[in-house]
Amino acid sequence: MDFICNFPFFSILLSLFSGTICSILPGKAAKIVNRVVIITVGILSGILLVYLLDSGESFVYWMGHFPAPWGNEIRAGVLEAGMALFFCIIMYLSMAGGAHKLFDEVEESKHNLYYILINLLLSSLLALVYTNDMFTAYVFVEINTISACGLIMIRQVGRTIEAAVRYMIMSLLGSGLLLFGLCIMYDLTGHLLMSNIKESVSLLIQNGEYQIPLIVSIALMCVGLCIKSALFPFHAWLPDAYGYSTVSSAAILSSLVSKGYIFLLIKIIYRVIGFDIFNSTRIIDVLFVFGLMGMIFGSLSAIKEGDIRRMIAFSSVAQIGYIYMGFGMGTQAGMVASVFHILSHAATKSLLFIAAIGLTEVSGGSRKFIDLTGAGYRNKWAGVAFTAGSLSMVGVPLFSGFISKLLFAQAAVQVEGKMLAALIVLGISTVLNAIYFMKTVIRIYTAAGDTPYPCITFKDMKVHAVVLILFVILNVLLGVSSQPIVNMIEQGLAMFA
Amino acid sequence: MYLILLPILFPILAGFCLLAYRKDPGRKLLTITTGICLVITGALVVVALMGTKQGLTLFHLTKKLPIYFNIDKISVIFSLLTVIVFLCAGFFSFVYMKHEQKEKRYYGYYLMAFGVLNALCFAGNLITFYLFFELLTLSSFPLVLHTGSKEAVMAGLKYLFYSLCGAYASLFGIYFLYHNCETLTFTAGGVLQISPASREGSFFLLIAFVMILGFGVKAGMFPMHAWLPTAHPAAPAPASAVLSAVIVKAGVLALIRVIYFIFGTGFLQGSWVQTAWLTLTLVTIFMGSMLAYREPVLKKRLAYSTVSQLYYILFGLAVMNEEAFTGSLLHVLAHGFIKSTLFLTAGAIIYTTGKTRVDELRGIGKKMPFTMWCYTIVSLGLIGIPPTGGFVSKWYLAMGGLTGDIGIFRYLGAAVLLVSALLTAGYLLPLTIQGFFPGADYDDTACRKQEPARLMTIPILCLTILSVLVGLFPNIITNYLTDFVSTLL
Amino acid sequence: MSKKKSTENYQKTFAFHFFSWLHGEKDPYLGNVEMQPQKEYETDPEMVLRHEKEHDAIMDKVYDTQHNVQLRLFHSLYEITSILFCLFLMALLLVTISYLPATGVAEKPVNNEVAARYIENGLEETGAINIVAGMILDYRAFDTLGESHVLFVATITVLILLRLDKNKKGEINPLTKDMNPNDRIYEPKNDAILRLVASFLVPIIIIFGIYIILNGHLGPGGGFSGGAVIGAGLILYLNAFGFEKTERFFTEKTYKWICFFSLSFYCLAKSYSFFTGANHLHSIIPNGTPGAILSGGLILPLNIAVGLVVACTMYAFYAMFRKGGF
Amino acid sequence: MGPNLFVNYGEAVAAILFCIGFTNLLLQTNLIKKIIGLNIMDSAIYLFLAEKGYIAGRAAPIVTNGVTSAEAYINPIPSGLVLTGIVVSVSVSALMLSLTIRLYVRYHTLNLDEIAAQLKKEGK
Amino acid sequence: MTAFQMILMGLLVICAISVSFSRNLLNSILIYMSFSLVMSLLWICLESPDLAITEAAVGAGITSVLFFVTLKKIHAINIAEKAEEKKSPQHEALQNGGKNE
Repeated sequence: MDFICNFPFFSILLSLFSGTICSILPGKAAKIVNRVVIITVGILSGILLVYLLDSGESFVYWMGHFPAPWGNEIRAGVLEAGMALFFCIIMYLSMAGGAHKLFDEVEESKHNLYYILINLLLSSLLALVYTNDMFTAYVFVEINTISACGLIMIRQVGRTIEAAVRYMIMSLLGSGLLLFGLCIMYDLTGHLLMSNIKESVSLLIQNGEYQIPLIVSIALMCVGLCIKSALFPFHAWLPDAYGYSTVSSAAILSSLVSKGYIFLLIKIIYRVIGFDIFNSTRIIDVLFVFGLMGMIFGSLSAIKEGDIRRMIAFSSVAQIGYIYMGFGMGTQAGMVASVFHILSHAATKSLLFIAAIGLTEVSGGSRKFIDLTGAGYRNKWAGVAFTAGSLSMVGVPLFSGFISKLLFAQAAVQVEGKMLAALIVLGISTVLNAIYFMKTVIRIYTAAGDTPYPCITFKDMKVHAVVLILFVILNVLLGVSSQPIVNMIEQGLAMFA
Repeated sequence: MYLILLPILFPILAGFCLLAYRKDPGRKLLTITTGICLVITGALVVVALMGTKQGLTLFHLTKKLPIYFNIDKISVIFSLLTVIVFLCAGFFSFVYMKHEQKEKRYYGYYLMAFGVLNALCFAGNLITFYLFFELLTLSSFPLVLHTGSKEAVMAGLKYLFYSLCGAYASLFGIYFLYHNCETLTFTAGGVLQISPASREGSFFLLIAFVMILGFGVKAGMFPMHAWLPTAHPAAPAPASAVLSAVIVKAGVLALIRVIYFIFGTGFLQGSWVQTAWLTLTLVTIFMGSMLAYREPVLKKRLAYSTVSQLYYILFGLAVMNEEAFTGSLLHVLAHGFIKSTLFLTAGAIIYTTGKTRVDELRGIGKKMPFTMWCYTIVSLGLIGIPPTGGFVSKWYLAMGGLTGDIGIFRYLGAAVLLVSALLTAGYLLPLTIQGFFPGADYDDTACRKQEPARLMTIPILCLTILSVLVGLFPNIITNYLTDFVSTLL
Repeated sequence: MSKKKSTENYQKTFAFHFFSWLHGEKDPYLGNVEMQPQKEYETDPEMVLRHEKEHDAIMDKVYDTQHNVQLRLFHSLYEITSILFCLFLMALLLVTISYLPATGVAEKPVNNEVAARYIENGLEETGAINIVAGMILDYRAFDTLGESHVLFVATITVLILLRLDKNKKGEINPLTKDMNPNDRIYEPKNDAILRLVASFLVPIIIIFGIYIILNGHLGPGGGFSGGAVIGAGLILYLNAFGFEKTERFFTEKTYKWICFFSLSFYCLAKSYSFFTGANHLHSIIPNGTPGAILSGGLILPLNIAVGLVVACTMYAFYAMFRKGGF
Repeated sequence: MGPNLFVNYGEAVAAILFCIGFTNLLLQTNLIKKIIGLNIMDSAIYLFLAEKGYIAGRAAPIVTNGVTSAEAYINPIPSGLVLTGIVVSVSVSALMLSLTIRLYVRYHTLNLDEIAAQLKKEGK
Repeated sequence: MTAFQMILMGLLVICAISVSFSRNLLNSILIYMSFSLVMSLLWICLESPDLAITEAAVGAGITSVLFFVTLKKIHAINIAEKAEEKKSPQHEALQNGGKNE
């Protein structure tokens, strides 16, 4: 076994261990540790990705001295390594972009705690990405939930605490359902390891045994993860949580945390249940319908919203709807589109959150649209970046959003029964997106007359501006050279099977 | 080979630099820079047109979707029109914009729109076209809301939403075409290999109709024309000139590309889509003229006139035979020159007198005889009196309509064209008549000559001459097009 | 010739202290035992009034169902849907359960080769008599590593929420200033009965906890349960003797370092084991003789580490809840 | 209905408890009760899991007298999973309780609806 | 053993339901505590002594203590009495969790 195969294990352990280390460090040192860890993990994942693309085969890694099904295992393929790399990039950029606003209302002695949470969040995301064992997945889902809750309430104003409570309640409902589904699955198959469960499940399907419990178990797991990733009817906690937490938290939460759960769901679909078996159930139709509803209602709520951060948060609801719609199509193309949308949405949404903070900063800290008038002139970089993000969301070519919409449409065209519904809702949702994002862009570029707020130049916000530029570049990169990425996703999904 | 990119990238970059430049450069420097940029761009377009032999694939968005540029005869005609109108209106605006705020922003977006339009003309496949179609909307809508007044912002928003919705409707079609066609490169005669009689074919007829409606929004098609009459009066005059002479033509170009180069006329000929489209065009022509006739505000009247005149062009396209198509292209040129002249004269009048309503402009011919003469000449052209540009194009259109295989529309079309020509006379000439013959009670002594600055009159003159030239020597253009048109049908 | 000391002098002698302690009159550290009656929780009456007013206004608004039809509809809709959903869920689960393999019998998918191997080879491969301990700390150690970090991250969030920190100027952060730092002032201090019971019980509890931890690989128990027992003992001690006593040996620093070292040890030890396992290297850690206290490879040290973390964490939770610090 | 409902009465009780906890979590407006509901829900799942591992007539999975036959002991896996699960649920309850304290200090109520109304009034 | 198990399970259900309907928060916590104790008895019946010890130490011990501290912190013990005094239907509804508002 090559030494590189150790890299996923190193990434997880490194980020876990750095969390422990941060607990004895002061805030500044913890920050450095955090950055170094994210970069290191990113580099490790990058090397791993190259290695896997080169070898063309996924591998499993024993966590201990015992092979599966006795010991724990993690597994790395192209998609996993790519996701890990991407998560690191987004996380680093989000942290750097929000760094200057990070500790507005946090006591200095608690700064290192924030980095502990970030490190543990990273490790749990990595574990969710790499895991090959259902129960490990559950444990790390819990770490993910709790640290996400910490990220929400670190600001400790009433709103964030209330949001954190709502988030926790919904998340715990989701965890409960997930665990229950898991238990039923364990009862039916006698395994916890993904590959073994899959074998047993296909055997059960062949023999026609335990059909009802099997379906119920799949459904419970799906519903659990849907709740945790804020699919439409379960999205009530989301706007407050994303809207009032510190900006880095909001960016990370919207682009990574919910995506981690969605990625786990993809993994479950492919590695636990089997893609064809999953598609033969009615669950995909339910996911499809809720996805469509999410696309519409999320956008409608965003239009009604008068607060820029909450608007972006509601837009996340719509975008998550897109992803589930892709699942619901039940084809390989739909899945590819969804995975691509995970990437594109993560890149865009964190860009929007970080640009939005730049805009509110020059508007006296207010997030109401009325105060944002002309903010695009006062903070040019944030204005341009927000516009770029909006264009990507709206689906203008050259940006990542266009490609994902194109992929969705392409996937929808191949599915007989769902084609029209998907395309029409896609169209409506795009127009609604255009309405609220363009409204915002126009608002920030409407001349405000004389405002008391000062302009901000590049010098005042070097890091912020550079991060914004990097985000825009990432977005354009996803939009322009999507082919290799789509190929990679296809290859990765093929490795899943 | 990369020559083709120059006229696209140069103005966009120049405009971007202008916008990003922090300090106020001063009016003189600004106008000179912009002027130089405009001239260079014009020259670059000509160079690109002369020097380009083959298409250029820039990069691939996805496997089947390259960003691809190519030049054919349609591109030549549209890009020449763009260059001329943009140069003339640009120079006109150097004076006109004196009384507006934030000139730098205006010129920046103006240059960007110029570059995007060039790209639109050179686009070699549907996705490239769509990309720049969206960008055109985005870069031209700051021009509409330039003044920043409440009406202007509302008009800008209206423009934006109509255009975006239209573009998404067409994107809807692109999704299907992408799936069912081997390529989306513009190919004379179409790329869709489906018979309209099949089950899929009937579905694609629907798609074609949706795309026609979608792109038709930009061209002001009747149910979705509402943005035009609000956007034009709100925008500064040179901006309305380019808007109605060139930017709405992007919609026409889109329809030409979609119908003749993607679906192919064979697919649509005789289908219900053609019938519906013809009905829509005729209704629009008539409605536009009627609305213009009843409209008191000059620029709004001209905007309604644009709606109606554009549908002459679309009527020609919908008929789908050689004469009508040639007539359409001729009318694109003629209307481009004429309508930009009209808007520029309207701008000159507003600039000197500050009056916008037709009934306030009694005796304007005495004050600004030169401007009004140009106005009169091009008005005659728009009405279609020989030997002006409008006459030839309308002749071709009528001939095409009469010989076309379109059933009842054969006669209906000709009749509507005639009636609409009358209405055109009815809404354009009153200004001339009142302007030159204010009536006995008009106090001649009170008025003095108020001709605008040289930089305003010269562009108007140039455009007037060009519009006349189109009428005098249409053969150059028709000869140039003959071979090409026959490959299309 | 003995000189009788004056009463004042006598009170300074060791004998006086000794006898008075013996008679239970005096605490050698804190002085006389005092029983304060438990006071009502006192607050600023104006504030109470204001809160009540606000509360009433809100109640009127929130529960004004006569006038707020939308709200009423929403509430009833929400309740009905939730109840229906739960009933549906229950029915679904019951139906599912009726199709599941029967409980209590050996022939079902769960009892497959995995469970068999854990039982049959567990002793040999892990060296632990308690198969469950062997399983969670050796076969499936990655889960357990994650689990201890769940506890860790929960402590971190509790710290963020409840720790009352002072900034450089010594002021309490305005965000947390509403919190009542110490609610023990209204409680009976130095309660003799409690102290007596505690001084008996605490050592026993803690020794029992240590036993559970150390015996984790030999019998029921392990780091977590033992740690929780020790934590409970510490909490009892705190309740009996107050923060002043516990702060002598247990401050936040102690907690931080104990946690750090235990978790680091856990992390590194398991990393070593994972790494050698995955790369098929030989692990130098011996399994020992099954049944001996020093056996089971890494299980015993890991249990101790977990036990320390859990004990400290439980105590930390309590201390945080009580006064926002140690 | 399948054949095993009454054989699996333990699981059935677990399901009922799960639903009771779930309902509490959804419907109780008082946060403390919500948290209790949450704990009940978790316990129900653990009960379910433990029932899965139970085999009548076999001993707890602690090797006694050196007997290492698979027929002698119950399945140890569910016990291990439940052990992990209990830790998770303690952590979560501690977190929720501390959130409750903070919310109460800030809003002087435990009712989420009221808090929402206060937030609306604050208009932030 | 089965009969005993069944009784224990019945107790569990009763505890769970009465937690939901009890009017006083202190009562519900006490009931929850007994729920945990019953649970830990049940673990012993199910041959899982590890779980029994853990559940007893954690569920009936630590978690309940944390609940009590929370109650003390939020003065809920006093509030419950106050609500008894007031007896206004609205407040009553609030106290028992807004079940019937």
